[in-house]
Amino acid sequence: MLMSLHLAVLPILLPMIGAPLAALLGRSSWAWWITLIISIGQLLCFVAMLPVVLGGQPLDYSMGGWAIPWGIAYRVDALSLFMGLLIAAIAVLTCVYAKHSLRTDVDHEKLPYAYCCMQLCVMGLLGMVLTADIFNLFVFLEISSLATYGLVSLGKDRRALLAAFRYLVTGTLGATLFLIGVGLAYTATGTLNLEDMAQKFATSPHQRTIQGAFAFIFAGLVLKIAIFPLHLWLPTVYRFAPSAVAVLLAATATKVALYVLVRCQFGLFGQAISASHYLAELLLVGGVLAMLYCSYLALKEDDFKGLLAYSSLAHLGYMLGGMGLLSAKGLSASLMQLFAHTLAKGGLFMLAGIMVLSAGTSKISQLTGLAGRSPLLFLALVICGLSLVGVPGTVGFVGKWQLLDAALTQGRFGLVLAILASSLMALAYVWKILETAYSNPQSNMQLTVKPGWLMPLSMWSLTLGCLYFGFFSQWPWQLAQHAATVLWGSS
Amino acid sequence: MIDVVLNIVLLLFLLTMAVSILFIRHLMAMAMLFGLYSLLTAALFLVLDAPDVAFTEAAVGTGISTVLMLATLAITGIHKEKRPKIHLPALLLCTLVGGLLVVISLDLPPLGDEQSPALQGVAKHYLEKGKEETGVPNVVTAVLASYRGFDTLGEVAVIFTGGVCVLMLLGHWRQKPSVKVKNKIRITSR
Amino acid sequence: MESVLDLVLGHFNYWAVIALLMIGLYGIIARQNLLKKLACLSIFQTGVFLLFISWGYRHDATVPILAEGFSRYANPLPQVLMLTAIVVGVATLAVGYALIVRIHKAYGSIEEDAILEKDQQEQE
Amino acid sequence: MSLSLWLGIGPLIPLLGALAVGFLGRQPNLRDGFGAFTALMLLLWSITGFVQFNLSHEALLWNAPLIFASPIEGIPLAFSIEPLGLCFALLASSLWLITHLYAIGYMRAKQESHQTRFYVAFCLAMACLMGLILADNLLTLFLFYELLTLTTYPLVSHKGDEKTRKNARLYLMLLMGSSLLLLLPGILVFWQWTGSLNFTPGGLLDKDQPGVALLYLLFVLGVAKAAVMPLHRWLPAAMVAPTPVSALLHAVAVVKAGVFTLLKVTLYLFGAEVIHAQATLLLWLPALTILLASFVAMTRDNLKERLAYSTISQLSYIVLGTVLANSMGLLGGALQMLMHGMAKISLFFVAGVILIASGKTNISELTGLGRQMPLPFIIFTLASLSVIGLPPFGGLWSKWYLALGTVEAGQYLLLGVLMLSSLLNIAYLLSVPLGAFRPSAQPFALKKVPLSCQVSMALPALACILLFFAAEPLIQLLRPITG
Repeated sequence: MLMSLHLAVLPILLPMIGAPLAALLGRSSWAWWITLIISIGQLLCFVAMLPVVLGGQPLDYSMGGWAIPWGIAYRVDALSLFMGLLIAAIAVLTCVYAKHSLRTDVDHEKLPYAYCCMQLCVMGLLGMVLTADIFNLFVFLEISSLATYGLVSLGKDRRALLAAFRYLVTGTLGATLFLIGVGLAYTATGTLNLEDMAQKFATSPHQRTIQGAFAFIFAGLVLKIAIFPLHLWLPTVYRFAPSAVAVLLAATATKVALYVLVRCQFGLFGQAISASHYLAELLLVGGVLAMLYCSYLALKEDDFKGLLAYSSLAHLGYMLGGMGLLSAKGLSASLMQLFAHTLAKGGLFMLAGIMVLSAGTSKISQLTGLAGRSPLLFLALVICGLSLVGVPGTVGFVGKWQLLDAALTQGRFGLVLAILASSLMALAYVWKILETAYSNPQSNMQLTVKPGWLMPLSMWSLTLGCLYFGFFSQWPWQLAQHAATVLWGSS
Repeated sequence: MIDVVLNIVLLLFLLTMAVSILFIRHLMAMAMLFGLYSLLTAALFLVLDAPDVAFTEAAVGTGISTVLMLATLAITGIHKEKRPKIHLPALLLCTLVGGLLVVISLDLPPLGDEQSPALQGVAKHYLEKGKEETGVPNVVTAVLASYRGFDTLGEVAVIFTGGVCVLMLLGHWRQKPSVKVKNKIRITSR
Repeated sequence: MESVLDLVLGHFNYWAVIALLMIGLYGIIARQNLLKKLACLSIFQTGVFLLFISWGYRHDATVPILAEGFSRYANPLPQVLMLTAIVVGVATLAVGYALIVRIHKAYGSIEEDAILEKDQQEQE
Repeated sequence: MSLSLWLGIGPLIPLLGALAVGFLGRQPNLRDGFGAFTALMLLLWSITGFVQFNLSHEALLWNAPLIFASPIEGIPLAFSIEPLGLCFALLASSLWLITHLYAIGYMRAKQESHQTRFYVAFCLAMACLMGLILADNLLTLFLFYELLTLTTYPLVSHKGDEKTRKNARLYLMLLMGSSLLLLLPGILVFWQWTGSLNFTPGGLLDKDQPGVALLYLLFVLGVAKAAVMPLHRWLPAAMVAPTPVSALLHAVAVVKAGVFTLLKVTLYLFGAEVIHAQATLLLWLPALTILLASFVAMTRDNLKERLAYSTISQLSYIVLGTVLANSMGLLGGALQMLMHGMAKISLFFVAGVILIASGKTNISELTGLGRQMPLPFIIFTLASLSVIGLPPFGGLWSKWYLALGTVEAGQYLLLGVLMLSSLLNIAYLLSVPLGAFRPSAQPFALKKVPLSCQVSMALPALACILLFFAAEPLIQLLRPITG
C-alpha cells in the first residue's frame, strides 16, 4: 500500500540512491548490476501504474505533502505514462546493451561513473515526464542534459569532445531560453504548477506576456529537440558519442524534449495562445522542411551513424507535422510515430554500435559483404530499416498510416505529399546501406571482434518489437489515443 | 529613490563589463572582468532585496566560477584570443530576439509594481503562512527547504552530476597503451 | 511626459537586462574562442537571473525575512528559483571548463575554427 | 479440411520450405529435392482447394476470413479465398513445380553461385505470393505486395555485378517507390471514403461518387507490377535475373500479382459497374501500352528483353479488360492471366535452354541454331501461337473474350488496337524461330542441356493446347464473379 502511494516518485528516487552507489562502489560490474536493477525497478513502477492511469484517473503525488499549488506536485496521466514506459523500457535495454558496448568505448576506471551518469540521465528524463511543476521540469532538464554532456564526451574519437562542448553550449542556451519562458509565464500568473497555470492564463491581463512566454519556451525546446534549422549540434553528437550513449540519446532524449513541447503547447498554453493557427502553420512548415531537407542530407551522408542522425531529424519532422494538425487524431498519430521511431532508431543505433565494434568502421561504403559474413545482423538491419521507411508489417507503417490518415482527414495534402516524398527518400537511403551490405565483398571486411550476446540481445528485442507492433498495434495505439484525448480534453 | 539610482548605475556598470568581456582579447583580463561582473551582479541582487541570492552569487558566481576559469586558463596556458570577426547573422538574430523581448517587456508590470500577478499568487501564501507552517522566519529558506524542497534535492543531484562529469573528464586516469584496449576486447569476446 | 518617465524607469531594468542577454547571445554565436563562448553563456544566464529577481522586486519593501515592524516584503519565490538556477549554471560551467581543458589537451587549441581545421586535415 | 486450416497452410508451406531449404544448404541434392517436395505440396494444396471449394463457390466463403493480426484499428490482416484467387493459386503452384525442376537443371548447368540463397528467396517469394492471393482486404494485399518486391530483390540481383545491382536498384525503387507514392495514398483515400478495405463482391463505392477515375488512376499507376506505361521500366531491368526467375516471377508471379491486384480492386472494392461508368478515359493507358510495348519489342535484339516487352504488352490486355469492366472484358482479362502465364513461361524456358546450350542471348546470333536443336524452337513456335491467340491454343479464348468485351462496350477503336497488336505479336515472336531455322555458315558448339530443362520447357506449351479444349470449367468458375 505504501509502495503504491509512492509509485509516482519512485522512478526518481531509485536512481538518487543508485547513482551515487554505482559511482562510489568503484567496480564496473557492480555498477552495471545496480544500474540494471534500478532501471528494471523504474520500468516495473510504470507497469504498476498502468492499470490505475488507464482507469481514467491520473495519479497525483504532492512532494512533502504540500497542497497544489504551494508545493511541487507530480502527476501521471496517460501521456506521461506512455513516455515513461517507453523511456524506462529503452533504459533497461540500453543498460543490457551497455555492458559490452561501454567496455570497449570507455576506459575501465571511468565505467562506474559512466553508469552513474546513465542513471542520472534517465532520472532527469523521467523527472521531466512525471513532474507537474514547470520549474522542477527545468531542474530535471538540466540534470539529464549535464549527464549527457559527460556521457557524450566519453567517445573514443577526440571529435567527441568538441561535439560535447557544442552540445553543452546549445543545450544550456536552450534551457536558459526555456527558463525565460518560465519566468514570463510566472509573472503573468504567479504560479508554477502546470494545471494551475493553465487555468490562470485564461484570466490573466498580460496576454502578450503569455505569448512571449510560449515563444521562449518554444524556442528553447526547439533547440533541445534539434528541429531544423537548429539541428546542427545533433549529428556530430550522435556520431561521436559512445554507441550505448548514442542509443539512449537517439531513442529518448530528443523525444522527451518533444514531449515537453507537446505538454506545454497543448496542455499548458492550449487556451492561451489565440494565434495558435499561425503556430500550427509554423509547425507544419517546419516539419515539412525538416522531413525533406534532412532526408536529403541523410541521402548524401556516408557515415552510418551520421545517416541515422539525419534520418532522426527527418522523423522529428513527421511528429511535428502531426502536432501541427491541431487535432486529437493528429497528436495520437504523432505519438504513435514517436513510438515507432524510438523502436526502429534505437535498434539501428544498437546495430551501428555492434558494427563499429566488430568491423571497426562506420563508413557505409566499407560495409560490403556484411550480409554474407553476418546474415543475422543484416536481417535486423533490413527489418529496422524497413520500419524506418514505413513498409507494411513493421511498426513504422502503422505510425505513418495514422499520420497520413489524420492529414488526409483534415485535407492537409501538402503534408501528405511531404510524408510520401520523405518516405521515398528514406527508402533510398536505407537501401543505400542494404545494397552495400548485400553486395559481394570487394575489400576484405573482417569481423574480428565478436560482440558477445548481450548487445545482439537488446538489439533484437527492439527489432522484434518493430515487427510485433507492426502486426499487433492496439496496445500502443490505444495508449497514444488516450494520451491525446487527455490533452485535448483539457484545452 | 536611492535604490533606483543605485540600481541604474549598477546596471550601467554591468553593461560596460559585459561589453568589455565580449571585446577584450586578453583572456586573463577577461577572467578578471568576469569576476567583477559577477560581483556587480551580486551587489545588484542586494539592491533588489535578494540577499540570499546575492550571497550565493558572490560565493558561487564570483568565487568558484572565477577560480574555475582561472584554473582553466592556467592549465591551457592560452592567454590571447584570435582577432574576432563581426558575425552578421548573429547580429541580426540578436536584434530580432532583443526587439521581441522589448516588445514583450512593455506588457510586463513595471519594476516593483504592486499589482503584478506574481505577487498575488503562490508568493502571497508563502509570505503570510510561511512562518506558521514551517517555523522559519526567512521565507526564502522556508520555500527552498520545505515547499520546494524537491527542487533543492534536484539541485543536489545537479551538483553531483556535474561533479561526476568533471571527474570523468579530468580525473587522473591511468593512460593505457592502445594494445591493452585490444586485450580487453578479447576478454569480452570469450 | 510624466508617463514616459515612469515607463522608462519602470522598465529600465528589463531593457538593460535584455541588452545583457543579447550581448551574451551574440558572443555565444559569434566568438570562436571556447572560453569566450562560455563566459558569454554565463553573461546570458546571469541576465536571466537578474530578470527573475527584478520580477520579484517590490517598491518600499524589504528582504523576505519576516520580522516585527515590517509588512511589505519582496517576492521570495523568484529568489528561491534563482538560488537553484545559479547552482545549476555553475555546475554546467564547470563541466564546460573541464571540456575545454580536455579539448586543449587533444588539439592544442581552444579556437573552434582551428580545431575544425585540424579535424579536416586529419581526415584527408 | 476446414477452410481456415486450408487458408493458414497455404503461405506456410513455402515458408517452411524456405526454412528447410536454408538448413539443407550444404547438401545440394537433398536441398533441391526438398524444394521440389515443397512445390509439390503447394500444388496439392491448391488442387485440394480447387476440388473442395469449387463445388460450393456461390457462397464463396467470404464470411469466414482467417484473421491473424490487426495492425490498424478496423483493418485486420486476414485471409480468404475466391474464384479468381483459386485460379491464380493453381496456376502459380503448378508452374512453380515445373520451374523448380527447370531451375535445378539450369542452375547446375550454369554452375551458378549462392544456389541456396536463390532457392530460399524463391520459396519466400512464393510464400508472399500465396499471401497476396489469399488476402481478404486491401491492407493484407498491400503487405504481401511489398514483401513480394523485397523477396524477389535477391533473385534479381543474384549475379551481384555492377550492372545487375544497378538494374536491381531500378527494379526495387520503381516498384516500391510507386507503391509508396501512389498506391498507399490511393488506399488511404479509399479508406477515407468508405471506412473499409474489405474485399466485397460488387464493390463498396457509390455509383455517383465523384473523383473515382482519379483515384482509380492512382491504383492503375501505383500497382507498377502491372507494368502499365510509363511505369514499366522495371520489367526489362529485371531480366538480368537467372532465367527461372524471369520465367516464373517476371512472366507469371510478380506481374500477374500486379494485374491480380487490379482485378481484385476493380471487382471487390470499386465495383465493376462504377469503373465501367466512370473510368472510360483510362482505357487508353493500357491500349497505348499494348501498342508501344509491341513496337519496342520489335526493336529489341536481346531475346529475354524482347520477351519482357512482349509481357508488358500482354499484361496490358488484362488491364484493358479490367478497366473495361464489363462481363466479357473481365472474363477475358482473368483468362488472359492464365493463358498468357502458361505460354510466356514456356517462351522464357526456351530462352534459358538456348542460353545453356549455346551461350547466346541475342536473336540475331541465333541464325541456324534451329537446325541443330529443333525442339526448343518448335516449342517456342507453339507458345508464340498461343500468345498471338490462334487456335488450337488456350490464348485464343482470352483474346476472344477481350474482343467481345470491346465490342460490348462499343469501343471499336480498341478492337482495332487488339487486332493490330496481334499482327505485331506475329512479327516479333515468330521472327525468332523463323530466323533460327534459316541455314547458317558455321555450326554452333553446343553444350548438353539437362533433361529436366527440356521436359519442363515442353510441359507448359502442351498445357496451352490442353487449355484450348478444357477452358469451359475455368469459364464456369469465373463467370459468377465477372457477372
